[in-house]
Amino acid sequence: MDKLLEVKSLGKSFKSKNVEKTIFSNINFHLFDQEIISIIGPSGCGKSTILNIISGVESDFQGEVIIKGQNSSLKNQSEVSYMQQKDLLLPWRNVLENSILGLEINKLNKNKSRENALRLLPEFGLEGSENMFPRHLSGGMRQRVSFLRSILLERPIMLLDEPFSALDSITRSKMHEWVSSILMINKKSVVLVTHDIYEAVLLSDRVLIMGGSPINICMEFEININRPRFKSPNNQKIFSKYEKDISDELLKHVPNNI
Amino acid sequence: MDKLLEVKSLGKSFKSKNVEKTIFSNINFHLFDQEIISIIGPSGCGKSTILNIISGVESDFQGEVIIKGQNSSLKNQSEVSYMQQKDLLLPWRNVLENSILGLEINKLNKNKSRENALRLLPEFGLEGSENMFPRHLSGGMRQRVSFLRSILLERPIMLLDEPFSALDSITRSKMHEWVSSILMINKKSVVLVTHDIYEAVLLSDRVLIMGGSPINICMEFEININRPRFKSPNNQKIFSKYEKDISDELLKHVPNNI
Amino acid sequence: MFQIIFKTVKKYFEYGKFLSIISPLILIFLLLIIWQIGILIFDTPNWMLPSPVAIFQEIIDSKNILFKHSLVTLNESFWGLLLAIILGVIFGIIIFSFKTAERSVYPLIIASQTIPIIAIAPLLLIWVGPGILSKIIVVVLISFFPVVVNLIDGFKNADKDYEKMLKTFNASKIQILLKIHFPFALPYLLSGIKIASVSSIIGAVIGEWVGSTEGLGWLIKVSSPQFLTERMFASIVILSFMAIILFSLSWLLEKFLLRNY
Amino acid sequence: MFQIIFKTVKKYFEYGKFLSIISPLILIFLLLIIWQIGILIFDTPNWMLPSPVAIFQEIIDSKNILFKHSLVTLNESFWGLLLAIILGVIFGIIIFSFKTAERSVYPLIIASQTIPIIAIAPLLLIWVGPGILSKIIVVVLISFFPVVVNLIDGFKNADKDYEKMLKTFNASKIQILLKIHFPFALPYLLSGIKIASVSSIIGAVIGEWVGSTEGLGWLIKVSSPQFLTERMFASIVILSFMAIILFSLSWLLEKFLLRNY
Amino acid sequence: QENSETKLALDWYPNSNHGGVYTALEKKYFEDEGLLVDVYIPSDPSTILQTVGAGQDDFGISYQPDLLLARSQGIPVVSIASIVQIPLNSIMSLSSSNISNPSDLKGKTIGYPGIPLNIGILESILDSEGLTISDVELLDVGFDLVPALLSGTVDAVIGAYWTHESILIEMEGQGVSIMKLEDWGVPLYYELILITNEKMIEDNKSLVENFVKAFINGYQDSINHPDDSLDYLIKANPEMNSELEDKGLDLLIPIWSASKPKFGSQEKSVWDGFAQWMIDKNLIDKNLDISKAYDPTFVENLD
Ligand SMILES: Nc1ncnc2c1ncn2[C@@H]1O[C@H](COP(=O)(O)OP(=O)(O)OP(=O)(O)O)[C@@H](O)[C@H]1O
Ligand SMILES: Nc1ncnc2c1ncn2[C@@H]1O[C@H](COP(=O)(O)OP(=O)(O)OP(=O)(O)O)[C@@H](O)[C@H]1O
Ligand SMILES: [Mg+2]
Ligand SMILES: [Mg+2]
Repeated sequence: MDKLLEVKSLGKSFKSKNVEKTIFSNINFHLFDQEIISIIGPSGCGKSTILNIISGVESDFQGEVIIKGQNSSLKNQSEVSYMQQKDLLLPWRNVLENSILGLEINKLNKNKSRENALRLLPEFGLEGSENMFPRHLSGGMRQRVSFLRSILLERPIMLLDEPFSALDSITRSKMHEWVSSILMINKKSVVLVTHDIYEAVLLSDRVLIMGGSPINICMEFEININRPRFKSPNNQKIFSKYEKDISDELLKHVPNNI
Repeated sequence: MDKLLEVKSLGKSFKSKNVEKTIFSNINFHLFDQEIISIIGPSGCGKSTILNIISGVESDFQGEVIIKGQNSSLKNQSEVSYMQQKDLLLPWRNVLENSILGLEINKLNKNKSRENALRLLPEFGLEGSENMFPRHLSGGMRQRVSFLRSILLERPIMLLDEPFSALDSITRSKMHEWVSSILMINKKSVVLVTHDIYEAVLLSDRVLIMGGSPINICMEFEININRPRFKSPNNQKIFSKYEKDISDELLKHVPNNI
Repeated sequence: MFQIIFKTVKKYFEYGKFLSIISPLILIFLLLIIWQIGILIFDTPNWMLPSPVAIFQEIIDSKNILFKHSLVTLNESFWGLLLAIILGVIFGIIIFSFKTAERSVYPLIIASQTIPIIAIAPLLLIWVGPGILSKIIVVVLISFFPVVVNLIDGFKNADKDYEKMLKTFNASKIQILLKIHFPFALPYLLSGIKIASVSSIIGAVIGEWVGSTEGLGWLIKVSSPQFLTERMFASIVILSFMAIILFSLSWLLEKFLLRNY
Repeated sequence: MFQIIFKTVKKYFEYGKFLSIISPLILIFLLLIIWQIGILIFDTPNWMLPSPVAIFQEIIDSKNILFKHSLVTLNESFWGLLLAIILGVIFGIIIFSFKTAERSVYPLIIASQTIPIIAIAPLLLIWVGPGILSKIIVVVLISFFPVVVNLIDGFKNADKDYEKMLKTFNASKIQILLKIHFPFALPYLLSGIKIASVSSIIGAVIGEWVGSTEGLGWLIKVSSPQFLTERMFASIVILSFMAIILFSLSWLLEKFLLRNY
Repeated sequence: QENSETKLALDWYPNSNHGGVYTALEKKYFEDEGLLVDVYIPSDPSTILQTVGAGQDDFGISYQPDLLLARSQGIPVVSIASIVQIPLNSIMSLSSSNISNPSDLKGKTIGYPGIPLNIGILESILDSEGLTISDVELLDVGFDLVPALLSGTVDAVIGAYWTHESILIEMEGQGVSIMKLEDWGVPLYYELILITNEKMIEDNKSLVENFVKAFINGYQDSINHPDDSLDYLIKANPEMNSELEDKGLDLLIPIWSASKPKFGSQEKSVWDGFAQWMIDKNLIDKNLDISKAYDPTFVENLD
């Protein structure tokens, strides 16, 4: 399989008041074509920072990000769609206008974009909200609009930063189902940051554990469960096993101060 | 036991463009002294709206909110501390200044407030971040600062809107432990909105299920597990039972469109 | 769109706001009465400070003259203001987009604000002649500075996170400007426009000071050496009303453009 | 605090920004050369438009006179600006806090902006005399409007969610104003101050026009009928520098106050 | 001896017309009379009548026509001495335009400083050659008349002093042609006068007397020693162009010396004559009591 995305000895430090604080200095991982990987790690360890670097939001870093064999700093990146942790909805645009923002930027036909978005709204539980403004949405609704926006962009690599953290379990399950089916069909590759171990196991081909001190990717779990995956009495056991293993591993690598 | 807080036939509707959209029209529940209740319900059903009404953030509603036997619209409420779903950190204040904002407003001694806050920082995994500004914090860190801010306010009733949604499982467990111990000691009463059924079972005396159509509180679970509660092989079963019951109940009441 | 404007206006007037509208009128009325009484008590002569009644009388007596000249001034203010906004936006975008422009054009714009127009009025007259152009130039010179400064500060105030998000969408600089910077700067721009709308009036008056034969500025100028103080004040009252009207229009524009903010 | 100011200045100059600083200087220099050449080619007489060289020569020749009058004008501008900011903040707070004030005081403030100062000069002289007070009043009258408008708009721009949060903390109105509205309005206020800092200079010039025997405005006024056009332009150049300096100071203040935004 | 603060408002920037004022200041004539004089320049000349009328300024330098206008509006100002005894105002053009007679103005553009009085004067002048105001084009060019003339924006200007603007034009190397008002049907008037207000004369007669005494002494000195007078003017106002003022003074001295019976005198005929002209032009109220507009006694009573 092709390495669609490769991250090589990535390092990032922030300067504040002359003090240089290193977040991580040697992160390595890769993403194959049509693969879903999850990154799990303690809050504040640098997961969002990694996605920022891959997507180009953060441009000051050490190491290399290679997308389709090319160094991403060459700035011709139109491979990546990034759903950030903050929803970043534009307050003056309603749900529909917000969700097609990416398409608008890429100069797609506006009517077709709207149609596309409207078609997906029910799946996202946003039917009838298309004319609402962000400040009138609940937290979970905002998150879904933001998710919809990056889904609509239709790029081969998707970076998702805690896309379902504000959703209740039912809505979340629905999104899980929808996501796994849609990703299969559309042949997307995904880097998913999540705090929900079950979610990671359910959706990913591999789960990367981030942690330790200095922080790095300290463990990788390959999830060998047939797709489509559902938690059923049949695979209850294997699910639980993965969950427990990941949980234990995490516990090992949590730095003391967090 | 005293009914510390009572919500009677609460109704809320929003007007937008002449159309009146009713979110809920008859919500009733109460909170006893030193009790912890959780509200679980689908995204967008109105959980945050309920907390907004109780805290006084939203003042236009139907029905009654009675705090310590008094109608809360009398506006002498200094019983409630509210951690909102959005973190609402002031960008120009650093972590320490943000966390003591409530104390500052209540004109407490500034040095003592700082000391108090600094003492709690390690428990919140924020040690060494006291001088950082919100824009330099990770999503989970922001949430913890916001939580710290409402904890420091030391009011008898705490309203917590998804306080741990952005935290990884380990950090979350730590917060759970800390919260249950601290709430016990300080005799607080809590209304917790959460999407994490396990969290609800772990922390609450009662779990209220919100849902249905029209939306109301459609079920209440009393959680009879001795405190302090830990997930141990001993109570694994009873935990799972509650979790499953709640999950099933939720599934029943999810409105079709979400 | 007109419907929305209409609704904004309507909304503003309903909600039983009648009282809160007349209470300030009462206050202003009281001030006028105090002024009138003060003049009666101290027996202030007209040429020193005319009484409100005298000014009002003059407005009625000379309504034709005043009306004619008002139209001239309003016309100059309006076109000058429009041009000031357009130029302000253009310069704002240029200065914000190019570091070199910020360091070279911006100081020149600041410098342009210190030119005492009355002093260079004769030169202006020589350069562009006595037509409406010279007045519009003065209006622009005076009004466009607040637009530029506010717009640039508004641009700078835009949330970096949104800008970066648009970059991940492969947005061009112009797209980022249009979809992020501009909407973020809009409230600032509108404050600038409100300031400019008021200064456009005084700009027209100053423009009329030299090389003109009409407009309220000219009327004030010729009334002054004739000691027609009531007429001077009547003109100032009308100028004030014009400024309040232009300000209110800008305010309505603001309400309309920021309705979803 | 001074250390922080120093650092801001230092930061501005380091990062090898040398080139980006001199490139605009080169641009301005080029403009001056074009001007000079234009004057040589068209043989423009001095009284119409003096050449940059002649202006520069005049600055050197009359440096003592210019310096003396500059100090006077700078002094008036500075105190006027300070007062304008203080009054602007006070009025801004009053207008924002009381609906009635918004509907009564605000229109009066707008009206005050339309008074042609040159026209009411005699009244101003009658009321306060030709001392520094009359100049400061003119500076305040001209400079405080942008401060008021921007501050009020800044207040209104504050995020309602934060305001409501503070209410759950039982914050008083004043606390909400200080901890939420004011910080949110600060960027707006500082834009207003930047505009005011520039208009304070022209305010002082106009103030000197009204009645004075010193200051650059007076110098310009007396140079004009004597045909000392170079001196007039030399004064304008110095006024421009003063405006750029006051603007830069406001800008540094902005950088300092908004360092954590 | 305690000096009392006295304010004097100049009509224009300090120029040759004020030679006597600066001489009196330099030679401490005012202080000798127990006066501490504070000189300043207001925004425009018409201001002075109001500030002096209101008592804000004690004395001012103004113009006879303006004073009559002011009195017609009820401003209680009084002329107490003449400073320039004939009109300095004139119609001026470049000699290259060949305008030497009012009839040459037909169809030309005439610049004026926006003061309505100038239109009345122009009317009279045109009338002397059978023209009307509609035969010319008027343009308000503000007080800077010379640039408008030099640049060709206008063909002639009215409102220009033949002791000032003419010199400026000549200094620019251009020839100038002047039509003096009194030559073309405009009655004689005092271009510059010293004014105060009625209340001052009533309440502070001795102060006014002292002021006039020092003031006239200053001008007498100027007449006798023009060069010193120029030096004093420039010394007090280093911003001034001494070449320009020197030439201006040369033109003024003969006017001042010709003032009869002595410098500062005011004649009833001049006041009445010009007032009648203004009444005819509908500029002032026909019932105005001209005798109250001036008080020649202060100068007359000087020894
Ligand atoms: N601009 C900045 N300046 C200084 N430190 C920063 C900056 N941005 C991020 N950090 C620090 O980098 C670390 C990693 O942040 P990041 O947002 O990547 O964490 P995360 O793993 O996504 O956490 P979470 O799960 O809470 O979202 C944090 O400790 C944060 O304080
Ligand atoms: N100002 C408003 N105008 C119109 N509708 C609103 C407004 N505020 C909230 N709503 C609607 O009210 C409903 C309830 O919102 P609320 O934030 O209470 O949901 P929630 O239960 O907290 O959801 P979540 O779990 O996603 O946070 C949502 O459908 C939302 O769209
Ligand atoms: Mg993160
Ligand atoms: Mg919510």
